[in-house]
Amino acid sequence: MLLEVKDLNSYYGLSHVLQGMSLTVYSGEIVGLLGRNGMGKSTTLKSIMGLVRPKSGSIRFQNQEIAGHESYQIARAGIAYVPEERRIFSNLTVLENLMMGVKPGENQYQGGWTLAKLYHHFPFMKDRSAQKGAHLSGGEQQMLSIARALMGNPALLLVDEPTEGLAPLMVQEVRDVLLKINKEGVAILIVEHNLKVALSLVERVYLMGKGHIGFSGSVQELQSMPHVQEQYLSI
Amino acid sequence: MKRQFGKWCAWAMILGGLYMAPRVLGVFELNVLLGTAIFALFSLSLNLLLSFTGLLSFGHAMFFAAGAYGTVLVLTRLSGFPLLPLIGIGAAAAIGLALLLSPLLVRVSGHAFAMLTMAFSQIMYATVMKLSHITGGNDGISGFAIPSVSIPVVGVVDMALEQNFYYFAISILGLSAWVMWFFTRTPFGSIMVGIRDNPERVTYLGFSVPLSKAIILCVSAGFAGVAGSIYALFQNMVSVDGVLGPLSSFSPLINCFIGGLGTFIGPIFGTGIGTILLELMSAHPEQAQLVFSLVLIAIVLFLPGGVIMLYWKANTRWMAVRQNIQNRFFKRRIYE
Amino acid sequence: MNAIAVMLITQAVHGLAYGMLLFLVASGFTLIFGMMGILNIAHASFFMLAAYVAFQIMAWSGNFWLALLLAPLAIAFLGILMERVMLRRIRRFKLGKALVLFELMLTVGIMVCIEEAVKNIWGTDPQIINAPDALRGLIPCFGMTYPAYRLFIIGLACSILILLSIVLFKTRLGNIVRAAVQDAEMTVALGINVPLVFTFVFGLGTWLAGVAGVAAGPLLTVFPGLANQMLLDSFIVVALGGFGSLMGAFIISMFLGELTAFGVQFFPGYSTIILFGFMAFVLTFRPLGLFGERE
Amino acid sequence: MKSIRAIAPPVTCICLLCLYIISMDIGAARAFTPLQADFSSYDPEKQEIPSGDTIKVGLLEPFSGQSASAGEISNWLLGWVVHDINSQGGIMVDGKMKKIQVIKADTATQPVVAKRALQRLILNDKVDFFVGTAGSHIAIIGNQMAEKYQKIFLNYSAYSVHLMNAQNFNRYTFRTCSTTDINARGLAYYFSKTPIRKFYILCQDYSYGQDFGASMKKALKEFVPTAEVVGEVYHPLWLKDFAPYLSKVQASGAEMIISSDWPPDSWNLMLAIDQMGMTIPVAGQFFDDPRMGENLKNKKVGLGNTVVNFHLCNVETERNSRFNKIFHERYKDNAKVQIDWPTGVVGGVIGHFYWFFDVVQRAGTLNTEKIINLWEGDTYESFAGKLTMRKCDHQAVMDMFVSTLVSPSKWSKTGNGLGYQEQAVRIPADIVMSPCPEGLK
Repeated sequence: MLLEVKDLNSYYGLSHVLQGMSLTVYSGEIVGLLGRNGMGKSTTLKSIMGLVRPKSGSIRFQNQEIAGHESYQIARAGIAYVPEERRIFSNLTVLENLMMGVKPGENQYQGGWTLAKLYHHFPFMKDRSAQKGAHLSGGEQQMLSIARALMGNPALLLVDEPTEGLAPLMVQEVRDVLLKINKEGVAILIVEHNLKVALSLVERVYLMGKGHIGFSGSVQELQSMPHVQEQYLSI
Repeated sequence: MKRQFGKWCAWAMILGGLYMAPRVLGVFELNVLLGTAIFALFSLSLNLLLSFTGLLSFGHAMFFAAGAYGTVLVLTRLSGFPLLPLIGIGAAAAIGLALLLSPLLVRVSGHAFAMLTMAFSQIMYATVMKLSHITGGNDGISGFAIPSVSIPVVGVVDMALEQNFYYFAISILGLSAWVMWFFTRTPFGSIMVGIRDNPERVTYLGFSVPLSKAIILCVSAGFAGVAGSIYALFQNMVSVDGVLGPLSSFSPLINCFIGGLGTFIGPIFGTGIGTILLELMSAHPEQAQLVFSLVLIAIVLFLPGGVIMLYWKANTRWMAVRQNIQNRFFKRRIYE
Repeated sequence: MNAIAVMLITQAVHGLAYGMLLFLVASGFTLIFGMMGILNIAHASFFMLAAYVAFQIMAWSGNFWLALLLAPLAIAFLGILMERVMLRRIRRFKLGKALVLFELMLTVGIMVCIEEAVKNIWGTDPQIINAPDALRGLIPCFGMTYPAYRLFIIGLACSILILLSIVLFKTRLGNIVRAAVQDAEMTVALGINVPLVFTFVFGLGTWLAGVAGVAAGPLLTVFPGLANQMLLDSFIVVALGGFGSLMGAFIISMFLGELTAFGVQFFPGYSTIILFGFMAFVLTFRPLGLFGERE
Repeated sequence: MKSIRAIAPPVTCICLLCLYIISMDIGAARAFTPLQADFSSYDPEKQEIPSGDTIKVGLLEPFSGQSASAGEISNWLLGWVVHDINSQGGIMVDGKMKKIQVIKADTATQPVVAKRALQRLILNDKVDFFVGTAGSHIAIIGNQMAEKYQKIFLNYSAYSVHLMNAQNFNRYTFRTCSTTDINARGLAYYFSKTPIRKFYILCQDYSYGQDFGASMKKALKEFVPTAEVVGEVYHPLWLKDFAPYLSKVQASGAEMIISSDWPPDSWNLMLAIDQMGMTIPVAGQFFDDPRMGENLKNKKVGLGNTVVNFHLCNVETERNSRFNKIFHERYKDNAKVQIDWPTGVVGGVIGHFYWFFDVVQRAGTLNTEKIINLWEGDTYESFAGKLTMRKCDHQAVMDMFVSTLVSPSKWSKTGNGLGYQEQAVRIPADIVMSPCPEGLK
């Protein structure tokens, strides 16, 4: 078991966003977290990352309790975060953006994900390494965001809405990249709005109701239960 | 029912106290009280921007000054001008200034709003200094006579007398404060909070955010103008440092803060506490500022909800209080 | 060279010297604001305090260079202390966007506190710091002679600007700082101890104010009102230059210095109105400042 | 027994005589002699404040804000006089010896704060008189409040000439210091005897500075018709950087800068002149501060600075020598108060305080009207010369003194540094005083 979230409660100001959230991610798998807007999907990722401090509950990562730790400690433990809207450092160059992902005290050639390997996966970055992050297109920024996260050699990648606002061709590309990364042994927990993309990507899904998991199962199970889809996904 | 009764009792006591003040207090204490009341109104008008609309202003003093200068210039130039319209002129001058600046001010928010208001008040400061043949520059204008008021039944009331002026001023101040409070309770009050919390939503609901901001700015400026106008009459002078100096814009901010952000009544407490501190330190003027700053730092660090929180704190636990404040004010953001 | 040209050049260099001094103060101000969102009103007070500490070190040792080395370090230490003890405490209250106002009030309190403490320790009389003998007198340049100390200030500020640019734009530390200026949350999610970086930046910012304070000592007399003068100017620089923009701070500092110098020459008494008019104009149409990138 | 009886009558006589003399001395309204106390124990930092039935004097000065040092200095000057009088037992008023109690009120150099402070002084602390103040815009508040509450206001440090014109005059305010007009006339008269003809006026941009500039131009026209004002510029208060102004001065070819600046501006100005490598001297009231001289490294800077004042330590009178000696003994080694010889303002204002308390002593009462009646037209021998209170506008009539800074000077700290010339030039009152303002008699 790579990540185990149990009975997580998180607040945004006063609103009780996560109400007893539980989920599990095993090594090397891709798990989807789906649900309607405002159910707390992004908050779940942020809570795991420590960006939203959970009020109660436990988060165990590689058999270590990480709930309540500082975000940077969680990141150093081996979880990487690809946020909504990419959040590229727009005034840093592509190369500098990538180097930001290298964890302090580590050499970039230490782990599996080296610069050369990333350039291999994302060839456009090599040519544009000296350009400012702001000058990239949306899809390229998404790639950079993922690549940046990989520079830290994570065991688990949290990906939030990677295809939002991208052209269909680009969506396809992002999907392929995520699959390739997964093949390299990185587990992925993905929040995805586009059901078609999500189902073509993941092995297991969690559907979120208001602040908690409403359904969990494999993609096949979900596809065989239209009423569950109706209940948790349709708008 | 019981709550209501207590509330009415409190009101009666406040009104009775204000009415009795001149009979109990000496002239000096009365002046201190009235001065505090004026600054409380000024702080309340700033609070309308700060706590309700979420606009941080570093130059609110310019409206105060517009009110003061408007009143005094008319009073000294047009002899025989009656008293009540004079205060109207003060308010009108401030609203005029707000109208003039609003096309620029409503475009921005956050730090830019703060900086822009600061820039305008500095421009006003420099202009007032430059036009010293009209405004008296650094010396200011002082020593003018306050016109008497003739009330049909009572007869002519001499406003040069401290007690009479006190009653006149305190009723206008109280009325203004009440109107302001009422304003926050109208549907427009919710628009203000909406602008603070979620301007997109306000637009979505079909209200124009810039227009609403302009209206709020004018209302706030108008009351600041009333405060400034009464202040000039009360002090019997207006001077550029007194109404436009660097402290004039910051002290109401501090008052709002000390009293308790996010509440309507907070600034009144804040102003009161500032006055009490100053009075306590009057024997050691050199150290007054030091003590005041230490109190401010202590409040920031240990009483972040302001003095008004002391009242809440007696009732609820700290966590609950913090959530209460967050609920009331910090729900999402103080200003956009 | 004719007299008018000499005049113009002299005023230009005067403006440059003051602008450079202002840049030293404002760069720290804008770094702290840009990165941590703290409008540190006490920044100019650190500037003044540095001048006083330098005065005290001079009184003990008589060595200006020692003062230039030690006083900024002492100030940076104080700044770090303030950040860790006070600012971090109110961050823990989780006040959302209202935090800005709390920080504002806290720093206002600290500003007044420093000013009063200075008055209690050193009195209200102006104090004089003497420039070292090597920097006294005039140096020939641009076909005229110019005070050596003012040239020293220009040189000092230039070297600090270059040093700062190298640190910020060429090192990993600089990248981290710039990244955190733009998006602290994302940076911390990449495994970087941003609170530590915050402390570093706060220390760096106050150190810059300290350097400026010591450098300003011999140029201006040291008195308790020194901070107020600098505060307003650095406010303008940061607001116009864009919050967190070092380049903006540099350009606006130069502009302000030159405006003051040429204002004295050509339109004495009106440069304030022109300056604030310009500020109002810029902020209306570019609320983030001329070089600002981020809200 | 016998012997006792023999000496009893003369002893009794002597005792009675002594008693008579003592009682006469106490009972008579006498002028006290200044500088009687032992000043070696006087510490400006720790002043004893008497309480109980005292004469309450309000001291209206800035104790916070940018000009706080002005308030500090005034406080220890007044403290000096009060120390002297209190250690002699106080002042006899209304048949009772009363000590003087000073109550400070902070103006922060802001009219509004000053007004509030004054209200507190008068209504709350119930002072008998108040004295002050730095800043003409503050003094005008003092004028108004003095008139409103009928309290005597001694103005010893607001110089703007318009403070006591027909519009602003009131019978409760007395001004013992000079005015911008008097200063300007003194300077101009002095320059008429020197070859200096090109002047540059560099003053602070507020009423006092502007008044001084205007007075100076008028006085130069009157006394030095050949003089040329080559430039005139008004700089903001508490200016940071004088260099651009000085470059302008340098280009104008001026021989003398005329400036009304007071600290810290006056210090900054001298420092900037030093840094710019200029040697143009400055004329004004506050360019004689010894602390400034000690710190100017270029020994040519400050030479020829011309000071005009209503008192200078190099005025040779018996009283002044005595005062200088006591002052020097007390302060030559004081690190905090670095003034080793009394500057013009310091000596002058101490003299004014003595005058004021002397008037109160002679009036023998705290009754405002009686003091006003006595003071109008009163003459007092101060340290440097005679002071007369002109009845028409309550302006003290005084000789002015002008001195140029030279080096070496016996009035410098070390004895061979920068300081006043050997003796000040005395310019008699009938030259420097302008007539009573129009509309006042």
